[in-house]
Amino acid sequence: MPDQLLFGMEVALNGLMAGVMYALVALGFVLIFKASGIFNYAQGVMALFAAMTLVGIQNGQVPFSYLINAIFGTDIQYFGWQAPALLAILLTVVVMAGFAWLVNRYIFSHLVNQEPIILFMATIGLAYFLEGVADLMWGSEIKKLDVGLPQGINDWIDQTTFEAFGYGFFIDNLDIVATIIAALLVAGLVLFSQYTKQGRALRAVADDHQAALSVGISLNFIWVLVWSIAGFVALVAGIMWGAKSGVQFSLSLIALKALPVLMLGGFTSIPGAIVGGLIIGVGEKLFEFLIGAPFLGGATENWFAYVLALVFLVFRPQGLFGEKIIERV
Amino acid sequence: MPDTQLDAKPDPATEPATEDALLEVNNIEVIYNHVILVLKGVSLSVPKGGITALLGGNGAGKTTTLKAISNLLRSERGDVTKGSILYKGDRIQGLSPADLVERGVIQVMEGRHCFEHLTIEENLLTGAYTRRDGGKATADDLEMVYDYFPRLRERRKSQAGYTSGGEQQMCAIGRAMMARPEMILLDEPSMGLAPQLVEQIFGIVKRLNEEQGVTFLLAEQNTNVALRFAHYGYILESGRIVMDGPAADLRENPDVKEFYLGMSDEGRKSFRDVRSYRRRKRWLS
Amino acid sequence: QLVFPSLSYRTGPYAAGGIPFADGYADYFTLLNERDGGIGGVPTRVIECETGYNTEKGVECYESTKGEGALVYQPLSTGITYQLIPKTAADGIPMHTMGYGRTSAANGEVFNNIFNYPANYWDGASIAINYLLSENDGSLEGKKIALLYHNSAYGKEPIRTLQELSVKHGFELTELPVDHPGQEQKSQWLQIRREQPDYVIMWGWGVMNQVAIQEAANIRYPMDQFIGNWWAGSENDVLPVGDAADGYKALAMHNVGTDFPIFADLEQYVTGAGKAAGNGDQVGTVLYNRGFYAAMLAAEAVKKAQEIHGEPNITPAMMRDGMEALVIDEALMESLGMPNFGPAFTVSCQDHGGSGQGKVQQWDASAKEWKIITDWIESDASVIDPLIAEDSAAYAAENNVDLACQ
Amino acid sequence: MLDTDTITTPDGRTIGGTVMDLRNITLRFGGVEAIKDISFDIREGEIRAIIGPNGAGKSSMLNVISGFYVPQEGEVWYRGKLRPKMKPYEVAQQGIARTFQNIALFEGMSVLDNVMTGRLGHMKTNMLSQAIWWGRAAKEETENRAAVERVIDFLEIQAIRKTPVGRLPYGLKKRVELARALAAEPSLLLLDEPMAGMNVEEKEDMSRFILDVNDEFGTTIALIEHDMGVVMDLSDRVVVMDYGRKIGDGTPDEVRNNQAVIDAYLGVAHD
Amino acid sequence: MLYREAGDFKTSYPADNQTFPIKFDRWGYWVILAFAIFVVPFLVNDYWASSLLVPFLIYAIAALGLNILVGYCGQVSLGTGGFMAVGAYSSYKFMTAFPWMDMFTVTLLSGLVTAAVGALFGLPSLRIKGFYLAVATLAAQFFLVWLFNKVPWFYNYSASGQISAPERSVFGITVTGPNTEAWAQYAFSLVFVIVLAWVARNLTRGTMGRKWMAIRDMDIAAEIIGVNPLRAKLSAFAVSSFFIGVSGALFFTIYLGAVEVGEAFGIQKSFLVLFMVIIGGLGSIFGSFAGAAFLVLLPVVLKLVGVDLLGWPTDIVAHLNLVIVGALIVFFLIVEPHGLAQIWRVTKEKLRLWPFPH
Ligand SMILES: Nc1ncnc2c1ncn2[C@@H]1O[C@H](COP(=O)(O)OP(=O)(O)OP(=O)(O)O)[C@@H](O)[C@H]1O
Ligand SMILES: Nc1ncnc2c1ncn2[C@@H]1O[C@H](COP(=O)(O)OP(=O)(O)OP(=O)(O)O)[C@@H](O)[C@H]1O
Ligand SMILES: [Mg+2]
Ligand SMILES: [Mg+2]
Repeated sequence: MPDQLLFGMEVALNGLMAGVMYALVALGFVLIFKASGIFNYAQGVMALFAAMTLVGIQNGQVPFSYLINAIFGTDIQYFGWQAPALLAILLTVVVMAGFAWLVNRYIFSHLVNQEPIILFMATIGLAYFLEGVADLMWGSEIKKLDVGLPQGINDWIDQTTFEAFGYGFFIDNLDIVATIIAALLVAGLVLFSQYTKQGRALRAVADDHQAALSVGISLNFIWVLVWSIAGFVALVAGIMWGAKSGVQFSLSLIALKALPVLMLGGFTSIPGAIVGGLIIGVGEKLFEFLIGAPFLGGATENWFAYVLALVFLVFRPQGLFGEKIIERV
Repeated sequence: MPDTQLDAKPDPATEPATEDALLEVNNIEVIYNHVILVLKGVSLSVPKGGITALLGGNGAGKTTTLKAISNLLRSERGDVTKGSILYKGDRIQGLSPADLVERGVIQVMEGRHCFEHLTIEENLLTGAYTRRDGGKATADDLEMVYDYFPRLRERRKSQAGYTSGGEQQMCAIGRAMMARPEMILLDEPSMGLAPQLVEQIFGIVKRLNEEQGVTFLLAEQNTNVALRFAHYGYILESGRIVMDGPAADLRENPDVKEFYLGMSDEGRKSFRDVRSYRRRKRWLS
Repeated sequence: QLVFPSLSYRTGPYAAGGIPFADGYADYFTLLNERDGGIGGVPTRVIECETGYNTEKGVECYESTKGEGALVYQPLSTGITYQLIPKTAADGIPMHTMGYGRTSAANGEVFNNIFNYPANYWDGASIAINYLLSENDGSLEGKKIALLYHNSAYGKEPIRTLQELSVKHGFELTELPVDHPGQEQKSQWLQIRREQPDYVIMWGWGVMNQVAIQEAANIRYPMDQFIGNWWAGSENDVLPVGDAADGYKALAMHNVGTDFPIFADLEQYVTGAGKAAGNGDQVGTVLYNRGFYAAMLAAEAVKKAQEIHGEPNITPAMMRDGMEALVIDEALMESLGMPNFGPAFTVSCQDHGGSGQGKVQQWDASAKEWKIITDWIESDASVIDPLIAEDSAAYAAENNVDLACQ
Repeated sequence: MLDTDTITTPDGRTIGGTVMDLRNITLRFGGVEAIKDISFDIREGEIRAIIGPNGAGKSSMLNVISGFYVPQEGEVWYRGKLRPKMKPYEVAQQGIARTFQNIALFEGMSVLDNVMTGRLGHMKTNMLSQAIWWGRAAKEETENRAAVERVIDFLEIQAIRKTPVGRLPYGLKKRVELARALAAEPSLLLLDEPMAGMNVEEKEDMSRFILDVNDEFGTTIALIEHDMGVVMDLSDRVVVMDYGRKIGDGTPDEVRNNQAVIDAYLGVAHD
Repeated sequence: MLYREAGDFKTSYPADNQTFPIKFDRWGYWVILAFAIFVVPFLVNDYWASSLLVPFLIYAIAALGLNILVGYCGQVSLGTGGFMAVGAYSSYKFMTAFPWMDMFTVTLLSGLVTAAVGALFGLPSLRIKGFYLAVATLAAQFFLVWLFNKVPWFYNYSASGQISAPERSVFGITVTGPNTEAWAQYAFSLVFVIVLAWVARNLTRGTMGRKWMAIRDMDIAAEIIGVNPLRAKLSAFAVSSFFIGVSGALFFTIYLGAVEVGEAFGIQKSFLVLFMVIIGGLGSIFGSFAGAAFLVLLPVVLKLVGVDLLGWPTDIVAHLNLVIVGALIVFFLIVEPHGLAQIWRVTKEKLRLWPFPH
């Protein structure tokens, strides 16, 4: 049935777009993993925190106002100004860099040379902490995020495909924007990590903290740098997802959508995050379209993404583009 | 006793800095994990432009001493609890290893520690991380390292994790050379190297020392070679310095001869003929 | 003191819904204390306990508050409700699950101390269909209706009812589950776009709602053919979507806005006096009013209990009797300063489900407010009652429940 | 055909027939040919040294013997039988134990536990019995503990029995590794640079242990070592490798005077 | 001077091998055990049982199980929630299909079913390692939850997909259902905890445990010295899942009495148990208990202090709770990366040396 084919194409295209959205989150994980071997559980919460901060700054919200009011019996909530989107984004980037500095100073500089699982644990602690702070700082109600990104069906594609196939494809404008931004981010990050001295240092650190120290690489510098970049990536992801669903707690759960992407693409590969995202996006959407919804009662995407990644891993245990796991004695 | 607090200008009255001592370790104590006392008051001084050897059996504390100097100890949950370490008269205990490299002190760690996932060449290039003298100089030095270790040139595109033990050792030493340091702390450079290469490496050490004035502090089990190339030696046992002296003197010391050089009065014994396991060292009695 | 535990959630994934409800619930009792000195002269006390919508914390909250003389529980979570049904039965404390929880608890013979008046999920499903029937001149024959639901116990509740109704009215039902939390609904909405159902009914909660409304706007699905249940019809769900949400409809089990005399009192005694719960900025929102309404029903039940037992300091058991004898009519609501706030209904030993009526509200994006667009709509008892009987009988059999009301 | 005759070494020791025969082994990693068509054998009860410059393929050879690398070409004959494709643990169960060049101890466990892992092949109680720690399991544990204690005594590491191996200095780790291999009571013991990082005194001790194992239990030993003194003194026969090729094979004296070996490896003739 | 091994000589290998080599510890252990068995049941009320003790005990079992897998065998798993669900749903099916079956049997059978499922999902561990494996186990987590949500047979076709535990008893004492006495709930869980902790201890100190630890510390070396990695890993998955299955069953039958799979056994549960294991200490039985206690009790204590004592608004307390728990996790890690168990060990080591510092 040609209709079915067209629908399938539309689903696949949207899958690609969804994949890009997942990849945006996965990128943050990759960066930090690449630079320190830390599996950063807090990445999702960082996205939430960044988005909340952005909205808070835009709306001129007083940080910790609720706490302050509860303690001092005051009634303050807003500064009374509205910051333009771009300025707010810049300020948020600064906040995220500050956050990176704090994280390094108070957590990871004390945990040099520890096993990966312990570093992972520390990020869990960080996630708890940040989640609490984010809520205390900006409140846990839903916030609308508006930085002027277009949303909704892209008419041009709808028209063109309608004329060509007799069925107009749906592509969300927001997804198109996300794709462009993701492409830029990935290109930049790839250049950075492959062709700069810092990029090489980053990979060295991930391999062996102590040896990196011994050749004079400053872990503090590398980590602050990388966490800042990861914070920036988190902000981008937060903006994209926040525009879709408003800014609230669940934003932190997008991390779960990024994990299969991460594992498929390889924990250490920036292009892997994109390719993995695309494969996962298309895979899960097509599966839902062809098998999930008609035969299994739907809502299969969550587990299917993981199963798909698992299947890939059985053949390539380091993911598609991950660094080969060195097995030697 | 002075504490570990960082203060740049030591009190000259209590800590006399020898004119030509590049590095001075004064009576340090090291504790791991807050409980395990490993170094019990180690003092040594490394003259500028010299090769100083640190000798001693397994677990004597050689590695620990070197790590205390290069400040890598912190990342092993070890602490210098007493004493001071001076480099060019400055206290360096509070500095990060990276700062030290910038100041010209670099350590080649025991057990190679190459970056597994990086290629040999990338490994060498990370050695030049702190350098600011441009790509040309780095490229030249890379060539120099390859000239010293032709084997590395052959394997330059291989991931370090997949090279043989000896190749990794060369890589680690080459990497440190890339930093153009003033002082290299070498931890067991000969370990796992073929005899020819051991000679070569010490030859390189000597050349670097003579031609470029690099100062060396090397911890070494291969006493024979070490004492041949070093100017001065310290012998460390269970966290204490038990003997020190110019290398030539140490070579003649009967104990050193027996325990470290494997010579008895009749010349070298065969490993087959060693019969008793436990002998007493005179300095312990 | 009359103790009313409030198992609230001001944190976690559903905080946005939990906050206004908890505020409204607390503010009503504060109002009673401030204005009337309590109920029947006995001051009230609300013990708030944070559950984060998490069943384990729910249990902890229940256990830690039940000893304080708790009169009635209002857990605001279907999961916690299921948890507490056997526990409250054993402890003899009534529970009020207003428009959520276990639907068959409407059968008071089996669920003797669980109350879910004024309406339950199955009523909701039926109300939605009845509304659509009225829109389509009484016939849905051949129409396509999609149900977009939260893939959990809560979201699955209306399925049986809608299936029965689809047989009865001849419409075609498509079920579209959305997994928690529901931030990614591309597949579902592409399917809606392909199949172009005439109506989409949504059983959502939390972030799922605004994502769905956003996606509906993205594919230009006509908003007035998109109807949420009463947990998918608050300001939280539509505000983030902005103007595109204009025209979205939702069920309502009570009235919206602050246009009632009682809100003047509230301003005077509570919010104005700085005694409001939370930030105090939720007054008049849909979920605030729901919490407020729930508190009002609880307070009226207390009055009833005091009246029946002639004892101002009532026990949970008396509270249960009060709830079972509750009569809410227009005159009463009028006297409370809440005219036409909710439906009129009476509770009996057999029937804990209330009138089963609801309204339909519609979002006006330019005014940023919900507008009620219908009068009270009845649910289809002929379909629902047998379902309730069946489900409660199964529960009774499984748990050896002795029927009450004999 | 396997050689079952015994031969006598120049210093008067008798060694038995062939235990392991490696025939035309070639091992490649992508483009790198680590071992090129090498054949040699190991005889019952001998100490067989493998020497060669760094990267010659010595460790790879050991890995082939212990089944960790599967050569692309060539055959491994063990005790008269062509060895089929085997997993490393199956090879270990045939009585081949080894130590590693880069110490491969179980860092999270105590010395005692590490050495006990050497006995895994000797411990057979099922999981249920272990779970209730009654009868068989407890008894077996005690018996094997006794065997392990003998090895510990033998290697003089009693004092560090309960220390986590992560904390040990390099040389002691090597010794613990040897203990683990010995605990398995292997018939063929493979040692990869057992004396790297030791001073002469410790090398003497280590030599003593190796000779005693060889003498007392008749264990066949294949050993890689860079210290020519040790190799020449201990071994009965020596294989020399360079760039994956075999460039010499014979008694220490033969090898020492082989010009190819001198050029490729020794540099100067060792006396 | 109390805390010494001096004078406490071991004359046989079994004696040297015992769990608590130091007399003082041994005594402490027996006292605590006696207190838990003979005193606590007479003191507990509903609140203590359902809010603190029972969840603590049940999570301790799950943590023990996961610790076997992660701490001893080194296979990081995030499928715990899913496996607990298997335990819970099997116990539900056993209870409803065979109403005569006693609860001990039901719980053990549920554990066995989970063990089988766990071993099945453990298969990829042969190829996949480290964090890749951790993420891969999420496939099990999501798939199992989806399955129990989707297939009505598992929840006996009830309208909403919730399952509720009917009343069952052991030796005439009701242990499930609303009419259970607090002490019965507690005692029933305690029996499992004691037995399983003992089993875990036995397994980890013997051959099995050494195989697991060898795989954990260096799987290649382990294989070369003769450990069959397939059997070691799968046995770890099976044993671990058995524990987790038992805890899942108890979680449903004894503790909550009614569960909905997505809510009770979602991904959060997987993380929670993993946190317990890591905070408590990987590869430590004591650590499993310490971790479970930390994450079950601390939030309650903080809540009590914040809300009941200080009278702060519940939401601020809830947020602060997150902040404090997070900060404490980080703090402990910095003080001692190997968990509460290690802090405890080091303290003891210091105590042994006391009053001489080194
Ligand atoms: N991270 C650590 N934690 C605890 N103890 C340690 C640690 N590192 C080393 N030690 C202990 O410190 C002592 C000295 O070790 P060190 O590595 O300095 O010896 P070494 O002289 O370098 O020996 P080798 O020649 O074997 O390398 C040893 O007894 C060792 O057990
Ligand atoms: N798994 C592998 N993948 C790729 N190359 C490998 C691998 N293992 C070994 N090699 C290469 O094969 C060659 C031989 O290595 P091997 O480790 O056997 O050397 P070796 O003789 O033991 O040297 P050394 O004395 O330095 O330990 C080296 O060049 C090494 O880089
Ligand atoms: Mg050392
Ligand atoms: Mg080698």
